[in-house]
Parts: sequence; C-alpha cells; structure tokens
Amino acid sequence: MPKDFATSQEVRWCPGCGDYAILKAVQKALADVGANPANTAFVSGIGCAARFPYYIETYGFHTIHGRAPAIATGLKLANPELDVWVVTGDGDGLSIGGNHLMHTLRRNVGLKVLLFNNEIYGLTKGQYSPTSRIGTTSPSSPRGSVDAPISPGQFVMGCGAHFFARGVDTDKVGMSDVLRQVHAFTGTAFVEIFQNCIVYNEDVFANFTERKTAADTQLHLKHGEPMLFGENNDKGIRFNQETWSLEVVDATDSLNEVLVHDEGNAIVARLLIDLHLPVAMGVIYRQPAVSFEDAFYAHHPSRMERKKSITDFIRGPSSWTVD
Amino acid sequence: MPKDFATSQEVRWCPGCGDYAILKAVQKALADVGANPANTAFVSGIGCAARFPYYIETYGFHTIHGRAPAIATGLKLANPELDVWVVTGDGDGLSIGGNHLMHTLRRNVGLKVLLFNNEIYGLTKGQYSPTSRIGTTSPSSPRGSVDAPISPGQFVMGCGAHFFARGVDTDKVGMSDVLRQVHAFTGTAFVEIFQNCIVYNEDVFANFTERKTAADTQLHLKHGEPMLFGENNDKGIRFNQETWSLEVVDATDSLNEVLVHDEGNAIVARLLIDLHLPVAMGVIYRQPAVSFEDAFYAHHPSRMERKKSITDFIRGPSSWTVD
Amino acid sequence: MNRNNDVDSIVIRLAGDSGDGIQLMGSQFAVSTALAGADFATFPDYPAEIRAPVGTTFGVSAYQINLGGGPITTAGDAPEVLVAFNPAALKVSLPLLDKGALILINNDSFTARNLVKAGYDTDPREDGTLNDFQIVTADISHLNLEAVKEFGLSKSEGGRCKNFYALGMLLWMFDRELESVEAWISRRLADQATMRDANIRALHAGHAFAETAEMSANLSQIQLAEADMEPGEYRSITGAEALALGLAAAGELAKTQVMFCSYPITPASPLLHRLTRLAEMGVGTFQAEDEIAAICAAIGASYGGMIGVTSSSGPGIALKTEAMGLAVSAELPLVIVNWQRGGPSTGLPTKTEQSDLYQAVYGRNADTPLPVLSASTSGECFEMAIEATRIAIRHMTPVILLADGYLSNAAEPWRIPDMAAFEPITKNIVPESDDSPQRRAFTRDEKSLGRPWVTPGMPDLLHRIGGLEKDVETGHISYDPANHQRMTDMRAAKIDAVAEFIDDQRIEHGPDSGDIVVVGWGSTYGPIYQATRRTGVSFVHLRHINPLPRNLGEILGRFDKILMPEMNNGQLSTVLRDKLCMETLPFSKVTGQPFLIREIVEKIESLRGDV
Amino acid sequence: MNRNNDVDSIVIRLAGDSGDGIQLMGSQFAVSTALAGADFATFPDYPAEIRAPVGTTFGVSAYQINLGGGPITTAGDAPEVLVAFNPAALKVSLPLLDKGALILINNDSFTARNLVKAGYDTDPREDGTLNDFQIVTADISHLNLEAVKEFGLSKSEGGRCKNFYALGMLLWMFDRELESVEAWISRRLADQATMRDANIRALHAGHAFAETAEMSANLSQIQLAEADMEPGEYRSITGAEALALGLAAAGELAKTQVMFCSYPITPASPLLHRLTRLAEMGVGTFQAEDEIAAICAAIGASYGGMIGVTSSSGPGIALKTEAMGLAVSAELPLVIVNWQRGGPSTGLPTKTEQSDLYQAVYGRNADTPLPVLSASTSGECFEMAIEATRIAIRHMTPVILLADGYLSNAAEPWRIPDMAAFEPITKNIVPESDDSPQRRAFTRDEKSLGRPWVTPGMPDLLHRIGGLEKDVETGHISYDPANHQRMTDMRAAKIDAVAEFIDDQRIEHGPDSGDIVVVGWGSTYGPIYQATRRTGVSFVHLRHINPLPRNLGEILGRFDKILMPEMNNGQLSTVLRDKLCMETLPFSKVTGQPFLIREIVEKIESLRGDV
Ligand SMILES: Cc1ncc(C[n+]2csc(CCOP(=O)(O)OP(=O)(O)O)c2C)c(N)n1
Ligand SMILES: Cc1ncc(C[n+]2csc(CCOP(=O)(O)OP(=O)(O)O)c2C)c(N)n1
Ligand code: SF4
Ligand code: SF4
Ligand SMILES: [Mg+2]
Ligand SMILES: [Mg+2]
Repeated sequence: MPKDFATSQEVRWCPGCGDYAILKAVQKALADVGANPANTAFVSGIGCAARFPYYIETYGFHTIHGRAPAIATGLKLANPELDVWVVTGDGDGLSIGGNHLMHTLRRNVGLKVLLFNNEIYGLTKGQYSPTSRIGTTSPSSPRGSVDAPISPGQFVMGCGAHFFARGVDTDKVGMSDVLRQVHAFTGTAFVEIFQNCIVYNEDVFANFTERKTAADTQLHLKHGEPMLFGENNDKGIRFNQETWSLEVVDATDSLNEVLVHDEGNAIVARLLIDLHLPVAMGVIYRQPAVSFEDAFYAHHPSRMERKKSITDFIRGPSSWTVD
Repeated sequence: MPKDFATSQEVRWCPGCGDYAILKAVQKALADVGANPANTAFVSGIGCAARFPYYIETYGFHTIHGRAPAIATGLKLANPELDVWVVTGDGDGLSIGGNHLMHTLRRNVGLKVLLFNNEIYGLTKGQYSPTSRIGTTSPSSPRGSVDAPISPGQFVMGCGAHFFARGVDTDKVGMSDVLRQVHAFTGTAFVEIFQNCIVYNEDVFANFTERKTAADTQLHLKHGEPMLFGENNDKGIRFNQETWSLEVVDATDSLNEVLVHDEGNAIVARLLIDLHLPVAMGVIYRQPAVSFEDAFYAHHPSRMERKKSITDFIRGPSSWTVD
Repeated sequence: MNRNNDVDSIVIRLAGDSGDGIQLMGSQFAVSTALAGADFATFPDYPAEIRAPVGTTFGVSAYQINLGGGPITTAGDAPEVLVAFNPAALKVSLPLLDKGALILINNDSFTARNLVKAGYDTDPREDGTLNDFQIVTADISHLNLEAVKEFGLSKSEGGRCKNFYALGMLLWMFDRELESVEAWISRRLADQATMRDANIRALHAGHAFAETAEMSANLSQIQLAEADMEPGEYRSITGAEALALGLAAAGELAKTQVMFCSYPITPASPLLHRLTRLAEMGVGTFQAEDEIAAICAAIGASYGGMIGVTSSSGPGIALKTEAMGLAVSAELPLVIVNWQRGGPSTGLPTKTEQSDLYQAVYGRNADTPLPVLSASTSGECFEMAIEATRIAIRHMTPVILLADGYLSNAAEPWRIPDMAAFEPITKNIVPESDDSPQRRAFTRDEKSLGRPWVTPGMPDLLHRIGGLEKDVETGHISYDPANHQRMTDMRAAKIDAVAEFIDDQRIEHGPDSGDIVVVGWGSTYGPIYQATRRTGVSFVHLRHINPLPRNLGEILGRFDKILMPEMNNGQLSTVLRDKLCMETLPFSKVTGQPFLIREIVEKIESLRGDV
Repeated sequence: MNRNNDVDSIVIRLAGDSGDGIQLMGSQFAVSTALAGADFATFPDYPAEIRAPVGTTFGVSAYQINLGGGPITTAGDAPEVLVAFNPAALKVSLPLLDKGALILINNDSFTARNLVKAGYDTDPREDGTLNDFQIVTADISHLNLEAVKEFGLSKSEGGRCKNFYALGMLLWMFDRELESVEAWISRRLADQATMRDANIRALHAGHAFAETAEMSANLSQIQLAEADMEPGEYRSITGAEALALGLAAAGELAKTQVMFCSYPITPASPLLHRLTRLAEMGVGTFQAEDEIAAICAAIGASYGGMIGVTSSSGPGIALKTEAMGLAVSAELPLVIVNWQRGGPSTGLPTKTEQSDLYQAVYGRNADTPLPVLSASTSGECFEMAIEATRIAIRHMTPVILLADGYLSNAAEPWRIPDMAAFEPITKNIVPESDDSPQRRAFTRDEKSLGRPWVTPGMPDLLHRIGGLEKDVETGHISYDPANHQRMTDMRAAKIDAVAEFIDDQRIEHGPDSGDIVVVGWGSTYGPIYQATRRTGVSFVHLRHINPLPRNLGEILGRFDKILMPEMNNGQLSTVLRDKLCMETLPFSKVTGQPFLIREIVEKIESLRGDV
C-alpha cells in the first residue's frame, strides 16, 4: 500500500507544490512493484526536492548540496543488493552537483536518479538556476538572467547515459509507468520530472502540462510504437532529412512516415529531447549495459569477501628474523 | 615569430612528450594571427598539460586542479578585451573540473579551451583517467580499469557547446588550422587534442595518428566540402538512415551520397564524434551565438562603468535627520 | 509593562503566519519609529520552510523590535508587547515573555481548527494560560475586511491588508505618524492603485480603531523617550544592505570596479540580491555554478584587475578553502565574506551562530595565514567592507570578513557617513626598473609586503603566476629549500604587518583596568554592550581578529578576568590563548539564538561574586 | 669517514638521473643490509618532474640510507658515502657532505656535455672542487656493459643493468651477501629471462670488481655493528605499505570490509596503489572523480556498512572539509588520511611538511570536533591505521590520521606484529527496545557516546539521517534552541571521551622532569629521537593530538622549557597553548626537508646555555 511508504514526519513543502504529487507517485510505484522498504534507500542533496527522504518509509540520507550521487555510489558499492534512489533538484543536480552526475552516468552506477526540475532554486528563495530560461527575473537576476540554460536531457546523453526518461509531477499515469521502468533498470536510470514551484516559478511548464491541452502538447513514447499524439492520435512525428530535425505531421495522411520509437536510438533521443511542442515524455532512451557495481564485483578478485588473512600478506616480498 | 612566444623557462616535460609539439603549434598560431602577447592570457589547472603557461610568453596563471575554466571566466568578465586561453588535461578538465567545463560551455564564455587528452593522469604518475578505455592497466587499476570512459566530444555537445574541434599533437598543419579558427571564435571554442604520453600511455592513439596511415584513418573536415578521406580522397562518409549511423563508402562510385560537412549540424557532429575509423578531425561543430561576456555587458546597466557615486545610493529608500 | 507612562525603551514582538506580512509590518514600524527620533534594533525570526502550512507552529514568522531612547543595541530580551496574529504565534512566543507583558490578540484567528494546528487542547484565552499577562483582543481580520470592503477586493486580497490595519493600531499606541508608511505604500504599490488605496485605508482604519473608546479603554498610548543620537542623517539598514554599500564604496575609493561572484546560500544570499541593484556603481554580480567556481571567478576577476569578492556561509566557505590557498600563494587581493549560521553541516541554516572562527583563522592546509576581520553591527558592515578591501589591496592577500545570520537581516538606524572622510584606497606601485617583469611584479612594498597589482593587458609586464612555490625575489618557480623557508616567513610577516596599519584596540566603555573585562567580537556586540553598561564592567570588542591589534595583550593584561561570551564553543578563547597566551573564561551559547542581555549580566554578576 | 674500521652506523647517498634506477638500487641495498642484521632508515628524494631531461640538476633522483647498529631513526644528516652517477648528481649532493666523505664517481658520465648540463665550467674531478673528499672513480657504465655483453642486449638495455653493477660494488664494501638481491631480481624479472640473467651478472661483476686489486686499494670493506634489535621477524616497510596493511588489518579486526575511495594526488597516491593489491583481504578501491566525490563515496560506503576510508594531501583535504561536517553530524565512522606536503596551494608537492595540523584540528566550519591522530614512523602507520578505525567505529565519528610525504616513501625495518595481540574492533550494539527505529539508531553508548552502526538492508530499523540538527534523543530533525546546545555539547563530549580509551602519554626517554623536554609529533620522531638521546634531554612524542592524552599537561608541567620542533610555523604549539594553556618554544623548519639531527642538537644546546 502506498501509505505504508509514508513516514510519521509532517510534510513541509509549500501548499500546492508539485513535490507532493511526486511523493505520492513514488510511494505508489514502490507499493506497486512490491519494493522491500528495508532494502530501499533514498539519498538526496539539499533543496526543497531533497527533503524527500524524510517523507518516505525506507532508509534515507539527506546529505549535502550536490553530492548525493557520490554518496549513493559509495552506498551502492558497499551493498549492491540495495535499491538506491537519488532525489535531486535542478540546482543540486546540475549546478553544484553536475560533476558527480556526469561521472555516475558514464560509469553507469545502478542508481535511480529523480531530478525535480522546477527551473529555479526553491529552498534558497528563488534565484535562477542552470535550467532557468534566459531572461528569468529572480532576486539574483532582477533584470532577467543572461546565462543560457543547460538541457538536462542533452547533458545526460552527452555523459553517456543508458536510460533517460521524463515525466510531469501531476501526471499520475505517466509517472507511475516511468517509475516502474526506472525500478527495473540496472544501471543509472535518470528521470527529469517537470515540477511546478508555485512560489517562485509558477506555471513555467504550463504550456505543456495543462491537463486540458496535454494530449496535443505531450508526446508519450512507447518502445516499438509509432510516435503519435493528439486527442485522437491524429498527429505524428516524422524525421525530415533535409533539415535533420523532427516535425509534426498529420498522422491520418502519412502514418507510414511517422517514426516508430526505438529506445535504443541515441540520435533520435537527442532530437526528441529538443522537441518543443509536443514535449516528449516517458522513456526516451534506454540502452542497457553492465552496471558499474556489477563490473566492479565481477572484476574484484574476491568479490569483496576476505579470502586471505592479514597474516598471509603482512610479510611482504621478503622478511628476516632477528633472535 | 613563434619564438617571440617562447619564455626563458626551461621546458620540463618528458623528452618525447606530445606536449612539445602542441606548444610549438600554439606559439606558431599566435605568431601567425599576430596576437598581442600583452593582451593574451593562458590559464591552466594542474597536470603535465597545465604547465603550459610557463612556456609561453604571454600573461599566464597556473592555478589549481580543475578550476581553470572558473578562474578564466572571472578574468574574461573583468577584461573582455583579453584573449583568454585555458589549457587543461583529461583529468584536470573532465575529472575534477567537469562541472566548470559544463557551465563554461553552456554559458558560452569567450574562452579558448585546449584539452590535452592523453587518456591518463600524467603528472601523478599514470593512473587511469575518465577518458581511459575500459581495461586500462595502471598503478590504480593493476587488473585493468572498469569505468566506462566519457567521450569529450559527446560531453561538450551535451553541455551545449558552440564550437568543438579536434587535432593531433604532432599534426602541424591540422593543428595550426584549428588553432586559427579557435582564435577567431567568439564564445567557448573547445578543442580536444590527442596527445601522446610516452611514459604512461604510449601510442594509445597510434591506430589513427601514425603519419603513414593518417590519410586513411583521419577525416579532415572542412565546412561546405564533402567528407572525403584516403590517399586520393577516394573514400567518403555517408549517412545510413536505416541504421541512423555514418558509414564509409567508395567515393569514386557514390560521390553524390557523400555527406557535405555542415558545421552547424549538431546531429551529424555527434555522429562524427563517435566515428571510429576514420577519426574526425578539424572543426566538427560550430554554431556561433552571443558570448556570455557580451550578454553580461549588454545587460549590465552601466557596462561596469561607475555611473553613480555611492553618495547617490547611500540614503536608501528613506532617511531622516537628527540634529 | 509600564503602561500609561513614558518609558525609556520597549520591546515589541510581532508574530503570525509566514503569509501574514509580519516582516514588512515590522520593518515599516521600525522606520516610522526612527523618524520620530527613537533608536531601534530589530530581529527578524522566520521559519526554515519556504511557505509552511498555514497555522502551524513551525510556520510562525516573527519580528522583534526594541525601540526608544538609545543606545539600543539589541532587539531586546523579553518582549513587553506581543502582537499574536494566530494561536500558533501565541504558542511559540509565550515562553519568551515575562509576566505582565501586554498581548494583543487577533480574535478572528482563534478558530477551533487553528487551535488544534497550534497544538492547543483548550482555548488559551479562556483556560487561564494568559492569566499572568494583560490581554487585549480585537477582531483584526474582520475589522480590516470591513474597512477595505468598498474596494471590491477578493477575500484573500482584502485579507492581505491586515498587517497594515494592525500597524495602524501600533502606530497609534506609540503616537507615531502615518505619513512615512503611507508614502512607502504609495511607492511600493505605485502600479496597483486599488491595493495601494486599500492598504492605506486599512492603515488609517486601524489607527482610528485604536483611538476609539472601546479600544483605548484597554490600550493606552505610550510615550517613548527620544533617543540621544549623534546629529546627522540617518537611515534604517540591515547588515546585508550595509555590506553591499560598503563594497561599492570600496570600489569607488579604489577607483576600481567590483566583481562579486557567489553561489546562493542562506543567510548569505541577501548580499548577492542587494548587489545586483548597485550595478551603476561599477558593481558586477556573477552567480556561479557552485562555491568553488564562485571564489575562483573572483580570483580571476582580481587577476584581471577588478576587486574580486565572494561570499557564502560555513559549508560554502569550506569548499572555498583550497582556492584561498591559491590566492595567498599568488598574492592576489580578494574579499571573502562569511555570513555564519548554525552548524555543523547543514545544521540550522536560518539560525545565527559565530562558529566559523576556527575555519577563518586556522582552516586551511599548510601555513597559509590571512587577515580576518569581523563586523559587530549591521551598520558596521559598511566600514568593515571598506577595511577588508583596503587590506586586500594594500597587502595583496585574500581577507576574510566574518558576519552572521543575525546581522544579515537585522535592521538598525545608521548614521550616513560622509564619504569624503574615507581615505582613498591606493594600489602598490610597479617599480620602474630594468628588472624582468616577473621580478617587478613580485617586488613587495617594504612596509606592507604587498606586491604591485599587475594585470593582463598591461604592456611590457608579461609574467606568470601560480600556486607552486615562488622565489622570494624573482617570483619564478623555486624548489629551493631555503627559499621555501623565506617565503613561509614572508607570508607570515605580511599578515603580521597588517597590525602596523590598523587602529589600536580601544575599550568601548568601563574602567581601563580592573577585575573583569568582557571581550566580544561580531554580533554579540549588542547584548554585551548593554550588559556591561548595566554592570559597569569594561568592554573590549574586536574587529580585527587576525592579526590582533598590537596593544590588545597589554590592555587585557590589566584585568583579572577575561570573560568571553561567544555563540560557539569558545573559539575566540582559543585564538587569544594562542596569540597572547592568556587564560580566558569562555562563556558559550550555541542555541542558534543571540545572547540575551540578562544572560550576560547574570554571568558577570556571578563572576563578581567569585572575585 | 672512518674507513677500514668497524663503524656504528653510516650514511650513504645514491644519486643519479631519474632513469638510472636509483630508487630500486637503494631499496634493495636497504633490504640486504637488514638481512645482515643492521637497522636502517631511508629517504627517497626524487624530482617533481616525471622524467626530467637527462643530465640536468633538476632531474637528479637520490636515495639516502642510514644503516648500522640501531636504533637508526633517520636517514642521517650528512652522507659519509656518496655514489654519484653523473655530474649533476655530484653537483646537487656536494653541499650535503661534510669534509672527508667518500665519493664514488661513475667516470663514464663525466662527458663535456654532461658537465655543461650540470652547470660545471670545469671538471670538478680536476679543478680542486673535491679536494676535501676521498674520491674513488670507476668506469661503471663501461664496465657494466662489458660484463653483460654476452647477453646480446641493446646498448640501452644493457645500460639499464648499471644500477645492479654499482649495487654489487656497494654490497662488497659492506660485506653483504648477494642472495637476497638475486632472489628479488629472479622474482621481479621472472618472465624476462635475459634481463634477469644480465642483471644478476652485473650484480656479481660489480661485486667482483670491487674485490679486485685495483679497486680495493682505494676502497676497503666496512664492518658495520649489528643492530641490537628486539627479537622477531622483520621486513622492510614504507609508510604507504604499512598504512595499507593497517587498514586491511583493521577491517579484519572489525570483521568488515574496507572501501577505500580516493583521488590521486602526490604524495598520497602510493596508498591507493598499495591497496589495489589487497583485494583478497576484503579491501575495495574506488578511484573517484575528485576529492569531494572520494570522501562522499567513503561516507556512502560507511553508511552501507563497510569501513569508508579516504586519503589525500592538503589541497585535497581542503576540498573534503564540508563533507567531514556531514559525517560528524550524521555520526558515521570514517577514516581520513592526510599525507602532508609542502604548501600553501600547490606549493612543493613532492616535498614533506607537517603544516596541515591546523586544518586537521580546527579546519571546519561550525563546532565540528573530530579525533586527530598522527603516525611517527613508517612502521607505526600500521598501528595508527588500526587505532583510527577503532576510534571511528567506537565513537561513530570521522577520524583524521596525519602522515606525510616523508613517511609515504621512507623504508625502515619493521617487526612484523602478532595479529593475535590486537583486540578485535567491536561495533556498538543496537538496543533492543520498543522505541522507534530512529531513536534506537541514535541511542548512544554511555561511555563512548558512539551510536550503533545501523545500515540500510537491516529489517525493522528503517530510519533517516542527515546534516540538519537532530534531536539529541530521537534523532529526528530538531530546530529547538536548547537541543542545539545539547547536541553541540554532546559532540564535544564525544570527542573528549576518546581520551578515556587511549593510552596515557609516555616519555620516550630521558628524565621524568627537568629543564627541557622536547615535544614532537609525526615524522620528526626520527631526528628528535637521536638528538634527545645525544643530548640526554627528555622526549615526548604525540600520536593522539585531539584529544590529547589526559596526563600530557601533567607531564609537561614538570619541565621548565618545552621545545617543539615542527616542519611548520608552530602549529602544534598553538594546540598546546589552546588545550593546555602552556607556553612553548616553537622551533620551525619549513624547507620541505626533514630536520637534521644536528639542527635539533644545536637548538637544545643553545637552550641549555640559556637555562
Ligand atoms: C554547499 C552549499 N551551497 C549552497 C547551499 C544553498 N542551497 C541549498 S538548496 C540550493 C538550491 C536548491 O535548488 P534545487 O536543487 O533546484 O532544489 P529546489 O529547492 O528547487 O527543489 C542551494 C543553492 C547549500 N545548502 N550548501
Ligand atoms: C585538488 C587536487 N587534487 C589532485 C591533485 C593531483 N593531480 C595533479 S595533476 C592530476 C591529474 C593530471 O591529469 P591530466 O589532467 O590528464 O594531465 P596530464 O598530467 O595527463 O597532462 C592530479 C590528479 C592536485 N594537484 N590537486
Ligand atoms: S519553494 Fe517551490 S519547490 Fe520549494 S516547496 Fe515551495 S513550491 Fe515547492
Ligand atoms: S608524464 Fe606523459 S604527459 Fe607528462 S610530461 Fe611525461 S610524457 Fe608528457
Ligand atoms: Mg529547483
Ligand atoms: Mg592526462
């Protein structure tokens, strides 16, 4: 039951914050897949998002700003049997923590990384973040920010990610589908979750997250199925080789031209990540590969068991006796 | 004259190190473009590569491990008139310094970044680096490394780079061509230089850097020209839409299918980066955009000039007088 | 509380939900108070959560003001007037009050639901909880809505005027004018005419209501003594505001731009926010990707010829320590501001503490000394920012300036200084000589040991700097053992040399010698000031912590006991034992809260008992 | 030099090009020395450059050995025998020698070109430079090539045997057996038969040559006193080796695996390299992307139930200080090893120093105390690694273990300990109770104040930890002021409690009280030991620096003067003044080089003059 995954702690996000819906979705997904709470650990950095572990009845470690992936890597190495989740924000994960994220991804450490992207630093009261759009006005950019933002999707692909997915905080169906697949993945499963910060960046994603228009503004991907969207699946996505880009076509006319989603295609994944409207959701890229901990243990002569005692080693290459 | 750019300091790399050739190439390129030494600054981190500033007669700052891009950003902001070069290694730039590199690239700070990739930590005596291939044996991986390496090219593209080029340490012609273009670029110009560490990682790139076979193993790109290589330019690169990948074709037969290099095409750039043999060289991607410092100054109400005195501000919103 | 009488000073605490506009109300009250000639000090005390659930105790936002005849140096120990906007505010504030305090309660908010949220089983207004206090209740929410009805606002919009209604009442109580607040509302809401008018109406309505018969039966006007302040022009200022202005002023004095590079963190962010508004004074702000990048960009800016400044709080400063070593080694100027907060680790981020002194004085690898300064009051942040910059440029060194979470937000009246009274900040001169540029760039001033500030772009001075050990004379890399010793000695001597330029330590007040001297630093200035005045003991307060003023040892040597109240576990005591080899009596309070005056008074009295 | 006689001990320095195999030759010489019953100490001294140009002075690699009747505790002040493989080696070594020293010169390398590279205008063999010394020359390169000619090696391959040729000569001089070296060559070059045989041949040829008439006329055999060493089994060990073995042993004693997470840096990397070879003893190594990731991964591993260990040198430790605060706050065990090197900043990375003591004891934000230990000798790194781990697990705290660049590489004979003599390392028990898991996970042991080590995967103990302040009893987040004070006090008390478990301080030698005591810590042990023995003054050496042994103040109080030699600017003096409020006499040497015995002897003598 999802509520078995709720802790006794009072949840302290702002009323109306998108984090509540994500918490619910994760609790539900863990219940759905029958996760063992004692074998599950949530590791987070610092930020509003990073308060997450206090609210979920598993092991939890609220660490320091930006370092959750590194701490989680150590945890996973020490106990590869655990399900280790990392909860981070766009500041925590992509500003101060970018380096650890990069190396986690390239190593393919078996972590489930949920990045709550609200395009703002929530906890420190609303400064622009590395995902904020140019021109974002905030306490640290009263005349609008000038920094070009990073695309989380392009960044993780550039780091050699093996799993990249997207979801919307309030989209129960889409989120629980994605989270189940995250749970099943070996290696780093990275999810960008569009999260609404109602206090400092209200409705930045409204143009595609509004329920009413979602069918037309979101493209829900399923491996092996054509990329269709719209109220009646009447629109599709086609690759235009002239312009080397994706474009929307009328699916009723030209169904045969509509791309079929192949999760293993890194090139199309990058085109999908850049798609503006509709915005691609679900598992955009998945290319399984051996996880870092598996490679580590496979390679470790004793699989971290003590096969010899110190007394077998302590003499070194040569020793002598004084009597 | 290139030798005007040599300092009085004895060069202290290992005899035979690829760094010597790069130093020469840079000295020559600066002389060729008529750079003003007093207006040029080289900023480096720590590593063999990072000793570079001592050997070039311009301003120079040998800083700390991984932080050169951040220091250079401050320098460029303080004086945008300077030509600021960053010299870094695969460890300095991509291990400890990955985060700063990422943010430099997304912001498009006007720095010329030369990353000497020797796939090893030279200065600390040969441990494997984040670009070392799986299985690299080194003092810290006596049984071979297990970490999957990062691709510098994919990484910088994922960070939103606007300029990515490649060169080989000993390739005078290619290097000086690339360096001239780097010099001319506004924004972050990033070059991966394949550099031979003869002590700890000799000949890792020999399969494509050998002079004799270079014509067949390197693809030298020129904007607007077909992607041809081979002794007689008899081979070409074609895009296979079935497999979404690049492949080698006989250029005499199917010249019309050979791709024409478009520096602005980020998708093809990524395919080129992954090309194994031939290895793509030269300017792989270039998509000019406003630099961070230009955006910063354009946006700064006084362009960093003091327009008002403290006495105009010091009263704040209201003041009163006590007599 | 001493109602119906003239009082010397009074402590008022406003408390309500985060959404109630308490901070605004408080700061407006402070300013209108000051305009009428009172001295004041404030202490904003708000929750860690951004917007905690309405009505909860952990969502309570408070603002404490101490006002009256001066000098007022703290926000006061126990509030004598409490304005409680809801049951949770009452609940968390009650333990702070002494018997007899006046509590003004917003009746409307005492609903069953809110009582439960605050954790009250029964209504405190009725169950005897408040027996020891004077209670005045009013239906503030309701009265306010009535007052602004005509503007046709929604219920929630109308409700947002409530703080001005209550402010109107307060202003009547203290016989203050409404003009300044009215002017402020008009400025702030210039383009929202309806809200502007509604707020002004609420203000007047609250004032009028307090004046009416029903209210004034319970509530009477209080006449505050006028403060005896030095003549001059004053403004209200927080530490963050003063430090921002100080940095800008330092830039002007040095005829150089200021490049401020930082990464947001509580409670350091307000300085960043303030500085973004000083662009026309030659101040640039760069929000870096992390603290390391921030200090590095500042170092780069200094290398490029602007004054590089960075700021953070403890955990962020920790990340900067490696780069500080580079700035020491490369001999570049740099100002590092630390707004201390409760620790270790994330600790109590919104609470104040002064526990980063060890880190500032000793917290680097190797022998890496640098000057450490500290600001005592919000206003003093201005001068200390100038002093830090002056030292950084004169000695070509990074300088740490310690402030804290309390100073960042606390407002006080500040006499606007005459800028002409500050000496310009001058740079060391590049020697004219035939020496190599490298040597010229490292020719140090004989007295300050600061080298010239040579920056890329200057013709004929090309040279190279870095973090490897350098020859003490030529500035080239040197692995020579004897040279390393000389450089180590030079770096120590350079920081010691700062003492030759700074003012001698003075005694704030009290006798020149005697049984007890109280030694403080930083924001404990306020409570120590009052406690030592009340008890008549001597008070020494440090602004320069490394190096210490030359005469400090001599001064302290004239007293039998050195009492050191600190919001940490005795860190300044370590420094004084280290540098002066003097026995001290540490007096620690590590609760995230400033000292109360009475705590220090009691300590002094108990010590006296011992003497 | 006292030739043709039995000598008690002798100091030999081998010096040549980086490519000459000096380090290998030195370490083999040390071992064969030891096998014959001599005590020894070594000091490898190599250049900062990876492979500096051949023949240059900055490319000289040297290895100094002090051997003979024990106890030998330093590599010796002035070499009495110098083997100079080329002019550059002669040039840089000469200033270290006293008059009368014996210099063995490889004639072949004294070419015009090499003389120029070394900066000699004339040939020092002929221009009188060496008049004060005894000179023996031999055409070592040439003789060696002759000896290995039959193996058909290339000239450069053949040349690489030269160090063994010279080693053969040395072994004859000291009347040592060739077997151990031969065995070593056979093992090392097992799969390169030709090189193996050629090296063995060179070794014998050198030995035979020295024995021949021409040579022995100038060079005579030296009989070294046998060391009076405690009976037992010995091996040669460096600090990096001993620390690696100590960590593995600690894991075995705690029945827990060890996860070592680090990022390469000089001179810390050798520990990483060593540990990669101990995998079958339950040791894992993770090369992280930077120092922050390294300590964080170690914290994660500790959280997961393995012993997390990280290591670096000063600049890298600086980067770890924020995360140390997290480990303190979360109360997790962790061992942090600092191999100190010359600073500030990049400083002198290949040179030794002990200047990170401030950083270790005071270098964190907030009140964040943690235990600090220090290893005195290479061999002692073994025990201190165990001690650090024991404290970390007992008190559930990060522990800093200080070592330095000298210890990392210096070899000494080490008596192999009996593992059965070490007490097992036990973990605190999770209390059986009906309390919430959170509270149980934070129920501290009464004496050590360490909490139980509860790790994810344990059923029924789910709880949450982090860096925000926690309730002293329940472990839940707490913003309560009084609780913060209690937690601050608890954290201080926990570290103080370490003193209850450690051994009392002992006096190494000398009287129990008197005029002078010399106090040291870390790798200055060796020279202080000798200097105090020679002068007969008392010697106290610290292994526990925070907290200090309980009886330290009492011991030191019995002496009039406390002399503190340190390879820093007086950092331990600060700690003693701070913790014991005692006046000390700092004696600093910050040159990147270890103290010479005579420097300390002279200091003691001059102090005695004063007494
Ligand atoms: C070392 C350090 N630097 C800075 C901070 C301040 N800080 C806390 S959270 C945060 C950013 C939060 O943004 P994000 O990760 O997007 O999370 P959100 O609050 O938006 O969920 C910052 C800068 C800190 N706690 N520690
Ligand atoms: C903070 C810090 N960590 C680690 C080091 C040690 N270190 C110096 S250079 C280096 C890596 C060098 O590798 P790379 O950047 O590839 O340069 P290369 O020597 O191969 O040119 C390391 C780990 C350091 N100097 N400072
Ligand atoms: S500040 Fe934004 S992200 Fe943080 S809790 Fe409030 S609404 Fe959510
Ligand atoms: S170690 Fe390698 S990279 Fe470094 S100087 Fe030598 S050859 Fe060049
Ligand atoms: Mg965010
Ligand atoms: Mg490298």
